[in-house]
Amino acid sequence: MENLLTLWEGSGAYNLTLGQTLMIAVGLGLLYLAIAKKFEPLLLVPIGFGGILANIPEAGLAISALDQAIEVARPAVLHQMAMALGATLDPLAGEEAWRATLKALVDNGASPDQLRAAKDVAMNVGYGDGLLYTFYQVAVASGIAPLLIFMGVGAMTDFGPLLANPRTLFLFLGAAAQFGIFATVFGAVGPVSALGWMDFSIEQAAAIGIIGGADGPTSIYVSSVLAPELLGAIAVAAYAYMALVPMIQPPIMRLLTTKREREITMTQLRPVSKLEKIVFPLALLMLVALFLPDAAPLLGMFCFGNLMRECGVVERLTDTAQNALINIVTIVLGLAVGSRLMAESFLALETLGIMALGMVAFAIGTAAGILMAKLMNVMSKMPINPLIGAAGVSAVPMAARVANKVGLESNPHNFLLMHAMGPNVAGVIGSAVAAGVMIKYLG
Amino acid sequence: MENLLTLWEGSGAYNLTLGQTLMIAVGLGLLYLAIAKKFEPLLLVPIGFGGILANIPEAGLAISALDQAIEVARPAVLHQMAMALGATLDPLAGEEAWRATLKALVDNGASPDQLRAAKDVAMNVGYGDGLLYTFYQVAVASGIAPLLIFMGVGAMTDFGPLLANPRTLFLFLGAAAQFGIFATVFGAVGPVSALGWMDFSIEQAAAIGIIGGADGPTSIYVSSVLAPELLGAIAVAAYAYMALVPMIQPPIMRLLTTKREREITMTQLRPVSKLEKIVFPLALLMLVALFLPDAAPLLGMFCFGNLMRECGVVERLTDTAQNALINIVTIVLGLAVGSRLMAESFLALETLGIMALGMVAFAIGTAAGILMAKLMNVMSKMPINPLIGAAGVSAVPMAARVANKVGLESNPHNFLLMHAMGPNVAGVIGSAVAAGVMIKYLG
Amino acid sequence: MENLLTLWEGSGAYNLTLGQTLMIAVGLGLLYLAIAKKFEPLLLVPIGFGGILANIPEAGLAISALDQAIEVARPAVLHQMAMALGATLDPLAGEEAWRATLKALVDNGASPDQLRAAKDVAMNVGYGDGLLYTFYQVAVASGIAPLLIFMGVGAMTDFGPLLANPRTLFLFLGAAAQFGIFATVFGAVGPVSALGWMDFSIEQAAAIGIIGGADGPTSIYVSSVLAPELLGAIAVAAYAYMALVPMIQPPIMRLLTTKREREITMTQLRPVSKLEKIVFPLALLMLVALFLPDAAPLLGMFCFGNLMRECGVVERLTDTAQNALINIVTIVLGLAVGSRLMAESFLALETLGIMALGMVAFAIGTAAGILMAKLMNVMSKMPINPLIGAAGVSAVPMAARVANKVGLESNPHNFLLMHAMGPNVAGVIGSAVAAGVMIKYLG
Amino acid sequence: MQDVELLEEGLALMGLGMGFVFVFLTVLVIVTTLMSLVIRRFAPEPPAPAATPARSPAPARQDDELMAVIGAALHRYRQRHRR
Amino acid sequence: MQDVELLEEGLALMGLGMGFVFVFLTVLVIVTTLMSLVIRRFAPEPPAPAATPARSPAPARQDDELMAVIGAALHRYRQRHRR
Amino acid sequence: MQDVELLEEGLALMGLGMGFVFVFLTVLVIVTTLMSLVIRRFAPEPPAPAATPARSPAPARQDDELMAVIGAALHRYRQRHRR
Ligand code: NA
Ligand code: NA
Ligand code: NA
Repeated sequence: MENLLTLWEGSGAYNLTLGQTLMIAVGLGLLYLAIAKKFEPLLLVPIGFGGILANIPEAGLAISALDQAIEVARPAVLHQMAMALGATLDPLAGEEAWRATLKALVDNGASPDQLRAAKDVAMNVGYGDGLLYTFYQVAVASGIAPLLIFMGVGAMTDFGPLLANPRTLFLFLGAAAQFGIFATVFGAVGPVSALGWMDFSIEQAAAIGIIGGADGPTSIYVSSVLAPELLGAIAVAAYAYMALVPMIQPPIMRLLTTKREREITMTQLRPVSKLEKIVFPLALLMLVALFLPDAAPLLGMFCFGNLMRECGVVERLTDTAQNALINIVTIVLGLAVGSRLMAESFLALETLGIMALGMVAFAIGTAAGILMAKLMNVMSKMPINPLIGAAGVSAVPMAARVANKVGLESNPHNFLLMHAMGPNVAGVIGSAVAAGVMIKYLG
Repeated sequence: MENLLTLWEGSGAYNLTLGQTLMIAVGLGLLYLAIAKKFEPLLLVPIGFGGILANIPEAGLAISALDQAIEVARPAVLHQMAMALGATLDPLAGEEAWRATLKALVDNGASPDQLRAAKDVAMNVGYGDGLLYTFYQVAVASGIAPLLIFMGVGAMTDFGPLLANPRTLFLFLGAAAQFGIFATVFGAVGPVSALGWMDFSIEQAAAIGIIGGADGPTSIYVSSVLAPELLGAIAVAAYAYMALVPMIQPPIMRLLTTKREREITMTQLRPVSKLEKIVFPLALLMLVALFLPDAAPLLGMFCFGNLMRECGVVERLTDTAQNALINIVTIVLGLAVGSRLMAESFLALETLGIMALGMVAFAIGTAAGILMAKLMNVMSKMPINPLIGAAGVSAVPMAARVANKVGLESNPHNFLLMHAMGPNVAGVIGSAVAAGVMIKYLG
Repeated sequence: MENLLTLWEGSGAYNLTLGQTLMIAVGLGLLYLAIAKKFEPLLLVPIGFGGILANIPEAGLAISALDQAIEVARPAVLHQMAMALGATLDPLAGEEAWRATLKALVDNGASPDQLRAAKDVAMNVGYGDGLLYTFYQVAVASGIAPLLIFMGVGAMTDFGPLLANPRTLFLFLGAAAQFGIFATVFGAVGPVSALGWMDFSIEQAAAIGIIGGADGPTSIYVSSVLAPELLGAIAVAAYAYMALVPMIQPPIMRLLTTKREREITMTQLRPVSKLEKIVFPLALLMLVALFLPDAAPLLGMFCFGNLMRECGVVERLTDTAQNALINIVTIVLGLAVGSRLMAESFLALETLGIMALGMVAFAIGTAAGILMAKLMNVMSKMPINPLIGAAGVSAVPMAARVANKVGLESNPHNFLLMHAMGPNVAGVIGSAVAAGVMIKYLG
Repeated sequence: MQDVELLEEGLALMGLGMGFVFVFLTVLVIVTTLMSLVIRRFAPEPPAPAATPARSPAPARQDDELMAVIGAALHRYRQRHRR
Repeated sequence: MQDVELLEEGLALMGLGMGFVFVFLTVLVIVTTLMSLVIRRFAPEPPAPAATPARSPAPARQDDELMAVIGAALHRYRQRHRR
Repeated sequence: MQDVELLEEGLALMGLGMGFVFVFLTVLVIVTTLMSLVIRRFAPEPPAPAATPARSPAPARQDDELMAVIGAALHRYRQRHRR
C-alpha cells in the first residue's frame, strides 16, 4: 500500500505543474509545425522532443545531479548537502523550505568549491546528471556543437556565385541585411526596455538581435555566450523564422519594389576557377584573424569546412563533415536546446518579446537588403534585381529560392536563383561578423 | 642487465594472475561464441575483446589513473598519495602492504576531496586513465550509451504490427512475458539469498531479473544504476540469452502447447496509417511522463528514435541514428562493458547464479507469455496462436522468428511472423516499464 | 570613439606577434603541401588549418580558459586569480608584469587545487576553454584519438601477405627497419645533445626517434606520453615524411642494391585461409599481453580493428570503424595537433633538429631493411628481392608501392607489391612494439 | 529476520511491478485503440495524412500558428502565476 | 539615467556594428576581387590549377620545400628573438 | 658526466629496444607459423572453416558451451582462491 503511494507520489500525473503541462504542449506544437508544416524539421523535431523530455516531472533529464537531488532527495541528504554548502537548514522550516533554501544557495551564494562538495554528496547517494543536461554542457555550453554544425555548413556551401561577382554587389547586400540585427538590438534596449515593456539587458538584446541574421548555429553560439538564460527561446525563434522565410519575405518584397524592378534580368555569371574557390576561405580567414578574432571560432570552422570541400584532396573528411558528423551533432544539439525549454524561463512575457523582436529583425533585414539593392541598381551600370537583396539575411538556401520564386511571378523567364545565392552566402558571413562584433564588445 | 630485469618484471608473463588468465580465456570463449556461433556478435565481439584487454596485466586499460598508480608507481609516489589521502604508510610494512592500504582507502574511507588530491598526484607523475575506463565512465556510468542505443533501436522498430491490433492482444502478451523478470527478482532474494546459497541484495536481484527482459541496453542501463558491480556478468548474460533464444524457447513452446494450438491460423492484420505510426510514440511518451517518469530516459529516447523514423521529414537523422551513431556507440559500449570483466567480480559464484537466474527468468517469461496467449485464445472471439506469446519477452526480432519457425513446423502454410512482431515490440516496452518500476522503487 | 579603440586594440592586426605571423605562414605552407603536392592531405589539411587557428591573436582557440583570462582579462580579474593562486600582484609592476607573474605561477608553482580555484575565477567571468584546446585534451592528451585511428587502420589492414610467408622473412624485415628508430634515439642523446648542438632529454629523443617508424598515430601517441611539448613538430614531421616516402626511399634503394638484385623475382604467395586471418590478431594480442603490456593500448586497438574486419560477423561495425568514426577522429585529431603549432615551441632550433633527425631515422630504417633483406637473400634458399626490405618502415601502403615501382624499373614484369605488403604491415607492428619498449623504459 | 524482510520486499516488488506493467500496458492499449479510432475516422489513410495539411493552408496562417502555440501556452501560464 | 546609458550603448553598438560589418565586407570584396584577378591572370582555369604543380616538379625539390617552409619561418623568428 | 650517463642510457635503450623488437617479432613468426600449420592441417580452407561448426552442432549443446566456458574458468579460479 505504502509502495503504491510511493509510486503515485513519484508519478508525473501527481507532480505535473501547470508550467510543465504547457511546455509539453509547446513541445508538441513545435513537433506539429516541424512534421506537418515542414518547419526546419531537422532541428525542430529534436528541439520539440527535447522540450517535452525536459518537462517530464521527476525525471530530471534536463537538470544536474545536484539540482535533481535538491528536488527529490530525502531530508537526510538535504542536510548533508546544506553542510557541504556551508549552511544549516532550519529544522522547523520543513522540507519544501529546505529545498528552496538549497536551490537559492546553489543558484547564487555558493562558491565553486562548495558546489563541488554538494555535487559530491548528490553523486554519492546515486544521483546523476540528466542526459539532456549532459548534452547541453558538452555540446552547447562548450560551444562545440554550433561550431561543428558551422563546419558542416561550410562543407556544404558553394561560394561560386559570390566569387563570380563580389564587386560592389553581393557582399553589400549581405551587409545591409544585417541592419536588422543591430536595429533590433537598439530597439530592444530602446523602446522595449526603456519604456518598461520588458527588461532586456544589452547582452540579451544582442543575442535576440542575432535572430535577424537568420542563421541557427550563429544564434545558438552567440546566445550561449551572451545570454544562456534565453537560449531556448532564441533558438526556437531563429529556426522558426528560418522556416517562415517563404511567408515573411514575399509581402515585404512586393511592398518595396515595383513590378518593373522585379522583372530586371541580370547578366550571366562568369565561371569561377577551382583555385579561386580554394583561396577564398583562406583569404576570409586571414581577414578574420586580422580584424575580428572574436569571430574566429565561427568563421574559422566555417572556412575549414569550406576548404575541405573545395581542396578536393580530403573527400572522405568532407563527406563525413556533411553527413555522419553534422547529423550526430544535430541530434545532440537539438535535444540540448530542447532542454532549455523550461517553464520558468520560456513561459515569460520575454519570450513573446523575443518572438516579436526576432520577427522585426527579420523584416528590417529583408527591407534593408532590398533597399540597398535598389540603391545599387541606380548607382551601378550593371542591372541589379532588388529581389536578390532580400536573400542577404541568409537562411541558405531558402531565402534565395524565395527571391527566385517572387522573380518568376513577375517574369516567368527570369531565373534569379544563382544571382541570389551570392548575397545569401554573404549573409552567413555578415551575421557571423556581426556576432563577432557583439561578442567582442559585450562578451 | 638491470634494464632487462625491468622489462621482464613489467611483462605480462611475470605478472599474470590466475584470475586474469581465466578471464582472458573467458574473453576468448565469448569471441568464439560470437564469431563461430554468431551469438549476438555486434555486442559480444567488442565485449569479449574488451574483456581480454581489461585483463592484460600491468596495462591498466580498464582502471583509473589513481588505481594504476597504486598498482605500479614507485614507493615515493605511494607516500605522496597517502599524504593526499590523509594517511601515512607504515615504513616497515613494505611495498605490497602500502599498495593494499592505499587501495582500501580509495575504495572506502577517502572523501571526494582526498580522492581528487590523490588523483592529482597520480596524474602529475604521468599516469592516465585507461582507455576502457574512460569509455566506461563516459558511455556507461553516465547512462549515455545504452540510451543512444535505445534511440537507434527505436529508429529501427516498426510498430505497425502492434498498432494493427493492440486490443486485448499483443500488449497483454508483452506484459505477461515480463513476469519472468519479477519472479526472478523474488527468486533471487527468496530461495537463493534467503537459503544462503548466494547473497544478493534486492538491487542486485532486480538488475539480474531484468536479464529476463531479453533486452541488452535495458539490462545495461538498469544494472549501471542499481548494481554496477555486476554489470559485466549481467551484460554478458543478457546478450548471451538473447542469442540463445532459438535454443531456449522451442522446447518450452512445444511443452506448453498442443499441436492443434500451434496450428491456429490468425486473421490478416489491417493496414496501419502513417499518422497512427507518428502519433503512437508521442502517446507512449505522454503515458510515461504521466505514470512512470523513471522510465522516461529509456522510453523517451526510444520514442524519439521511433518518431524520427516515422515522421518522414528527418531521414538523414534517422539514417545516422540507425547506422553511424549506433555503430560508434556499440563499439564504445561493448569495450566499456568488457572492461567490467575483471576476475575479482566475474569469477565469483555469483556469476553462475546470475547465468542460472537469467535463464530461469527467460524461461518463466516465455512460459508466461504462452500461457497468457492460451488464456486469451479461450476468452476472445479472435483465434490466437499461443506461440506468439513467447515472442513477448522481446529479443527483437529473434523471438518472433522463432515463433514463426515453430509454427511452420506444425502448419507449413501458417506464417506467424508479423503476428509475433506485435508482442515482440510490446516486450521491449514492457521490460522498459519494468525497469522504470525497479528504478523508482529501489534507485 | 573609445569603442572603436577597443575594437582596434582587440583586433588581430594590433596584437599579431612575429611568431604568430610566421606560424600562420607555416600553416599556409602545410596546406600548400597537402593540397597542391598531396602530402598526406587527410592529416595535413586539418593540422595546417589548426595551426593557423591556433595562432590567431586574441582568439584563444588553442588555450585554456585560465590562460585566456591571464592574457586578456581586466586587472580586477587578474587580482582575483592571483588570490586564488595564493599570490599577490605588486601594485606598481603594471599589467604586463602581472600577466607574466600569473603565467609563471600557472605553468610551474601552483598546486592542482589552486589551479582549479583560478580556473573557477576565469570561468565565472565568462572565459571558456578554446575549441582546439578542448579537442586536444579530449582526443590527444587522453590518448583516445590515436588509439581509435589505430583501430581504424587495423580494420583496413589485410594481413594476408604477411601470413602467406612469415617464416624468417617478412617480420625480420619489419624488425630491421625499426633500427632507424633506435639509432636516432641514440643519435639524439649522443652527438646532438652530448656535443651541445641541441638539448634533448632521453624522453624527447625517444619521441623523435619514433618518427622513423613512419607511422603517424604511433608517433602522436608516444609523444603525447613522453614529450607533449614536442607533439606539434613531431606529428608534422611524421606525416610529412610519410608523404615523402616516394622521394626519400628510391635513391637509398638504388644506392644499396645492384640492378641484378632489384630484378629478383619472388615466388608466388600461397592463399591464406579466413581462419588464419581471424586467429592472427588474437595471437598477436596474446603475445603483447605476455611480453609487452605497454604496447597493449596501441596494438590492442589495432588487433581489435583487424579482428572486426576478418571475423566477418560485424560488417557494420567494421564499416563504421573504417569510415565515419575514423574520419570524425581524424578531423578532431588534426585540429588538435594543429593547436600545438605555437610559435614558442615550434619556432625553436629544436624543430629543425626534429625534422633532420626524423629524416635520418627514416633513411637508416630504409637502409637497414634493405641490408637485412640482402643478408636474408644470401642465407635463405628462397629468392628475396631486397627492395621489399625498404617497405619495412611501414608508411602503409606507400612504401610497398614504392618498392613495387622501383622493382618495375629494373624488370617491367616483376610485380613486388604483394610481397612488399608483408614487411610493410610488419613495420606497423614493429614500430608499435618499439613504442611499447620506449614507454615501458621511460614512461 | 532480515531474510524475511528481504523476502517481503521481493514479494512486494513482484506484485507491484507486475501489477504496474499490466496497468500501464492496459492504459496504453486503450489510448492506442482510441487514437487509432480517431485517426481512422477523421484522417483516413489514402491521401497521406501527414502531407495533406502542408499543402492547403493559407501562407499567412502558418506564422500565426507559431505565435498561437506559444501565445496560448504563455497566456494560460500567466493567468495563474501572476507576477 | 540608466535607461539613457542603455540607449546610448545600444546606439553605439548599432553604429559600431553596422559600420564594422560594412567595412569588413568591403575589405573582403576588395581582397576577393584582387585574388580573383591575380588567379585568373597567373593561373587561368582550363588545366585544373591545383593539379598542375603536382605533376611537374622534380621529386627532389618537394623535400626542400618542406624544409624551406619551416626553415624560413624559423630563420626570421630567431633573427629577432635571439636567445 | 651527465652527458656520459645520457649516452649510456641511449645506448642501453638502443640495444634493449632493437633486441626486444627482434625477439618479439621472432616469437611472433614462430607462433604465426605454428598457428598456420595447425589450421591448415586441422581446418583446411575450402569449406569456409568459421562457418562449419555453426551448421552442425545439436542446438542443446550451444547453451552448455556458454556455461562450460564460464563454469570451467570459475571452477579453476575457485579451486585456488577458496574463500
Ligand atoms: Na545572416
Ligand atoms: Na522484454
Ligand atoms: Na614502422
